[in-house]
Amino acid sequence: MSLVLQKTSPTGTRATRVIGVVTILVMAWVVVSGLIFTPQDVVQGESVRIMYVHVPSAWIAYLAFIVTAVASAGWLFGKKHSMGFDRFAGASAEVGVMFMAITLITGSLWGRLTWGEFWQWDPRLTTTAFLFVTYLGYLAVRRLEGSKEQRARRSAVVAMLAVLEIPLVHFSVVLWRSLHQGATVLNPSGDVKMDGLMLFTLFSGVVGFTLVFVWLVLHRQRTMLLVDIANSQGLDAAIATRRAEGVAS
Amino acid sequence: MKSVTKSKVISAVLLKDLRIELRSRVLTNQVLPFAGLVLVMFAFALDNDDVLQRVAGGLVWLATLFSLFIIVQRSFAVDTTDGALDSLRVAGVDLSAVFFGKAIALAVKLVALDVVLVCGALLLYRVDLNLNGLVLLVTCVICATTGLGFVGTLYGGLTAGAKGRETLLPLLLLPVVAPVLIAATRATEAAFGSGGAQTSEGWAWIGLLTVFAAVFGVGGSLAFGPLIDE
Amino acid sequence: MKSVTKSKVISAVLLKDLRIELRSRVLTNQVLPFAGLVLVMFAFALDNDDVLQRVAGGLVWLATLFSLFIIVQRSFAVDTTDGALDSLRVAGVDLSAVFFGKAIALAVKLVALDVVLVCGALLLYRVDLNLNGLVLLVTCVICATTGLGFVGTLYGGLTAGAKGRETLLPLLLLPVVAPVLIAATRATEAAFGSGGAQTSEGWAWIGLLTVFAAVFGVGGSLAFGPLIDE
Amino acid sequence: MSAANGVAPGVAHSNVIEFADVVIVYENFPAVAGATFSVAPGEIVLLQGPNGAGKTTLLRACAGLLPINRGDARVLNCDLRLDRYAVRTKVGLLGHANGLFQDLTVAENMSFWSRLVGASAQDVAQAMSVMGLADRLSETRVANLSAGQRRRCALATLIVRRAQLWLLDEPHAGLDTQGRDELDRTLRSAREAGATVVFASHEIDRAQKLATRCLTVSGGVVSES
Amino acid sequence: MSAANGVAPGVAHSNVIEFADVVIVYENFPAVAGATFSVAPGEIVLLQGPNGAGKTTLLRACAGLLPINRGDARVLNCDLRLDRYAVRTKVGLLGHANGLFQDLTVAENMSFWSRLVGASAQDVAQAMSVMGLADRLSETRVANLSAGQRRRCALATLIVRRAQLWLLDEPHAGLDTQGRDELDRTLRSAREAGATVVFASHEIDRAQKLATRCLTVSGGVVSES
Ligand code: HEM
Ligand SMILES: Nc1ncnc2c1ncn2[C@@H]1O[C@H](COP(=O)(O)OP(=O)(O)OP(=O)(O)O)[C@@H](O)[C@H]1O
Ligand SMILES: Nc1ncnc2c1ncn2[C@@H]1O[C@H](COP(=O)(O)OP(=O)(O)OP(=O)(O)O)[C@@H](O)[C@H]1O
Ligand SMILES: [Mg+2]
Ligand SMILES: [Mg+2]
Repeated sequence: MSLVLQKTSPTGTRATRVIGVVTILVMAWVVVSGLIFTPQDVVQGESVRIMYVHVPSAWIAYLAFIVTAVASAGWLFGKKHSMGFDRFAGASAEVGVMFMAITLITGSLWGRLTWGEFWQWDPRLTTTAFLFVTYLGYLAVRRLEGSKEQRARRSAVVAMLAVLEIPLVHFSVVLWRSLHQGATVLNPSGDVKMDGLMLFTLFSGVVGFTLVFVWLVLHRQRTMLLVDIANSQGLDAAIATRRAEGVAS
Repeated sequence: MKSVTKSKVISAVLLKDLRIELRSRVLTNQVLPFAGLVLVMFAFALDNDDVLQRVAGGLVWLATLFSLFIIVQRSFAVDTTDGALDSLRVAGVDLSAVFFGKAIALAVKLVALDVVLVCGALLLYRVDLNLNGLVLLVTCVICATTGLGFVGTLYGGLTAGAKGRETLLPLLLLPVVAPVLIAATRATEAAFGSGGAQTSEGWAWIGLLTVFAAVFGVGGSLAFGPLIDE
Repeated sequence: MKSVTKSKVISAVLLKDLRIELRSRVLTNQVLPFAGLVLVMFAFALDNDDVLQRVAGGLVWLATLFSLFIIVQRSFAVDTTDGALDSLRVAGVDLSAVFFGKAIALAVKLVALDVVLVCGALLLYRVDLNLNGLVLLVTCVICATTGLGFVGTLYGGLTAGAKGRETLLPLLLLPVVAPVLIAATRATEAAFGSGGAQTSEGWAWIGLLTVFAAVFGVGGSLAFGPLIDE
Repeated sequence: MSAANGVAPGVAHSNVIEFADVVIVYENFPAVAGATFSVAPGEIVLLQGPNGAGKTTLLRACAGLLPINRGDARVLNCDLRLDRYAVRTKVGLLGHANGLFQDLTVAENMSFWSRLVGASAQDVAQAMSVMGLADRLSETRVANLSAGQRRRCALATLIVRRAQLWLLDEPHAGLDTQGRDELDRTLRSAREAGATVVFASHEIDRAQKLATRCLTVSGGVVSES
Repeated sequence: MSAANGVAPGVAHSNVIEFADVVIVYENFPAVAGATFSVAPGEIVLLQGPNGAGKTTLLRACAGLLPINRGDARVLNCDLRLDRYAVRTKVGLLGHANGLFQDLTVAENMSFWSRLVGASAQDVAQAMSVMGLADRLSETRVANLSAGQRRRCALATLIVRRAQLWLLDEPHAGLDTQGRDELDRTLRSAREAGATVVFASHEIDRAQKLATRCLTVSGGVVSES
């Protein structure tokens, strides 16, 4: 057992190292371009630069939750119920919650600058908060007592239902008249009204955040695997103690 | 053992849940006064017909939501106290049928509650209701309670199995039922004509409620079994 | 058997109730989100700073009241599920000490809840609070929760004894706690300065709350024993 | 054990339990329908009889938990018709339920009940070791115990009470053989210390060996057997 | 009883239960720590052992209620590691709890459970009369039954299941002597009809008479005895 642990103990591989380097490069470009190269907004002034964090983090949170749902489906409907899917689902949800938190924080900072308030009871904001809470609930479900199998089954179901909230968040601006920015980029008609460099920087941000996401998930699911292995080693000792109880009496 | 048809299981579970409610009267003696209080309190606190009419729809559904928590908890407490849920699992019955049975029972209770609440709101808040509005309102109540019945049963099942889980129910249920709350509120406002809303606006919301109910009906019937299995 | 002093019983019961709460986290995981929901939903439903500020005080106490029901029920459910209440009765301990122990535990939980609720209301409803208001508010919370602790424990005991009674709790409790609801709401409104209310007006209501707490403290300590004895 | 646990010398001659034609009604069903029996100090009395005979009802009545609808009932010189409360400081009851708090550990349950009855820490430790609850189990939440372990914990809370009259409802149920032997020993030594024991049981063989006298309950009536 | 209740002829040679080195963990306590045993069709197997040995855990695992953490477990030709659900239509479990609805009467409980498993009205009536629940008791709410009567009701719901594998956790506890005899008769006749029985018990004498084979559980391990 300890052999297995040693062989698998580093959480990085050559691939993750490459991803890490690329991530750093892309993010560096986003920082430089976002803070220096891109112009101010006519209406919003300097505060528009928050967008390069706010919007990608929101989208990558969506992406993370979708990955969670897909991995959950993989576990649930796969013949072998491979635990790898479950670990990916969990890792992706954790990273997604982090990105969602970044969206909420940057959003409220931005709101303070544009609306003068950190928070408004606006549909987009409220639904985003609900999405965040939903995935906190998902993580809580993962922490419930029970076997790995139970954990995987329960959380898979929750994940596949929770992902349905994303369209609600996305279309909330349309469903209710909202203070929040409507779909400027991902709008149905497809014509984007935005300065070319701003748009490029925004998409660089999306690419960079995606890479961050991939890097984090790969490492996180690896640590989860190691925890599982360590737990099963603890179990051997516990089994020995338990058997001794029987011999003693 | 003979195999049992799905509809037989549904009706057995439904009857059982309703009969227990009739015996223990949790809904009438415990939930209703509770929900009624919300309405009365507001009638007192905001002694202003304008505001009251505007919030009437929201209050009805807010009260429904609170009651949902209590009813769901109670509905599963009945099954878990003496290990009946374990027996159900071991009986090898089709758990999706159990899901539908419990969900329908829950929806029936919610409808009963909402009828009282809506009547209360009409009286206390002096809301006018025309025929179009009434049709919209009835549809809204049916769609919304069906959806709530499904989602309440699904998450109730998830949290009923083992210790420590029951405290998760509100956390899980809250964000999920929020859309129902909003949609049902808007539809009810349209039916009440609050703030000059048109009845026609309401029907769009009914669509959302229907989608919600359908999603959780299908999702629940598939997921309930695996979920209550610890 | 040695005789046990009253204070020892009080502290044992108090400790036990609080420890169970810490283990099961019903308050933090179940009641708080529930009460928080009342605040958030209303903020969402009545997106109007004026109205919100006016009802802020009422909402805090309404949420407290709802929570009271749940906490009381839970507090006695813990004692009745495995027959511990019977054991308590047969242990021959001074039941008025049990009453005080449970009532204090209940009040402590309510205070914890109200601190969160008041902070929530301050944030969500953008209420301003000056120092005078704060002193009034703290006094109000202490007096009101003490009173609610006494009356909740008394009626909880009454309804915990035998079957069928538990559904009676809200019915019995509602009219009795109505004065607390009103007095505490008015005092809180005065503290928040809602609708131009003066802080000084609030202190009159505090008097009422104190009388209420005293009456139910004395009444409860006398009546609790006979009541839980079926 | 100290003399305080025994029966005071002055009352040693009168009966510990004295029921005459007692009727106890639930809603409108008379579970006990005219029971007449008495128990002398220092006896270990077995109540045997079919399911639903009224054994549990009789035991709960002796503990002062149920109102007497008719007849005369005296327990430890307290008249149950006049005052069901006075008797409670002197009896210990183990019912079908265990009376434990599921969210607390065994040790916490023990310390709670022992504080209520003023038992010493030493007594608690002894009761727990007698019932095999020391070590790992003492830090386990009651909800995570096996059925028999829970029963042992309930018995331990009873032992620290050192009651004058022990009332036990199927005390052997759920215990393993070793636990049963331990329990029998405990009851016998309680008797030697001056206590009286009344218990209901369906383990007739073991119970008859333990008991000094057997009463048969049937249809709410008690008869000698 | 019809042939459908028995084991199909084709599989009669394979074991009903086949556990190999099974580990079952609660949180992080291995209640079953490497259990190996098998039960052949038509046996009546007794699980005996001290409190906390793991008997209840084993029975619940056989019913497909608990996940298996390690080892191989097959019950009625279903692999519990792959699918814990398939086995459930074929087994009947009586746990420590009764699985009854307190607010319903005995008859209502019976009709609920019998409808779920598709039992006939005649079977129900017979099970109720075997367990002595006909007449007055059938219209009584379960909450108003005595402990033994409740246990009888739980047994009656089990009898109508006519399972291929009966799993009983201390079935004798709470029953009076007559009820125990009746239960033993029922189990023997179920066996004659082709069913297999596994039960845990602390009434060693009676249980050993009933059983065709005894297994001892101790410290989460099973051994022949
Ligand atoms: C706490 C406050 C806020 C939250 C929770 C929030 C949340 C979100 C979310 C979830 C998205 C992704 C929407 C989607 O594509 O489905 C988003 C996008 C966006 N947000 Fe915010 N936001 C907040 C405040 C703001 C503010 C103050 C502004 C600017 C005035 C803003 C501007 C934008 C823009 C421009 C987009 C991209 C819209 C698109 O093209 O689809 N947000 N926000
Ligand atoms: N939910 C749980 N969580 C943690 N540990 C548990 C749980 N349930 C049981 N245990 C532990 O597992 C062990 C086996 O329990 P089990 O109920 O199987 O015993 P048993 O043989 O049925 O005992 P008994 O004769 O007392 O009924 C016990 O030591 C118990 O403390
Ligand atoms: N709460 C109640 N309401 C109405 N009837 C009751 C109630 N509790 C018990 N009974 C009835 O009273 C009778 C006696 O019950 P009791 O519990 O005293 O029996 P018991 O001798 O202890 O039986 P067992 O051996 O099954 O424990 C039973 O017939 C039962 O149906
Ligand atoms: Mg009994
Ligand atoms: Mg057991």
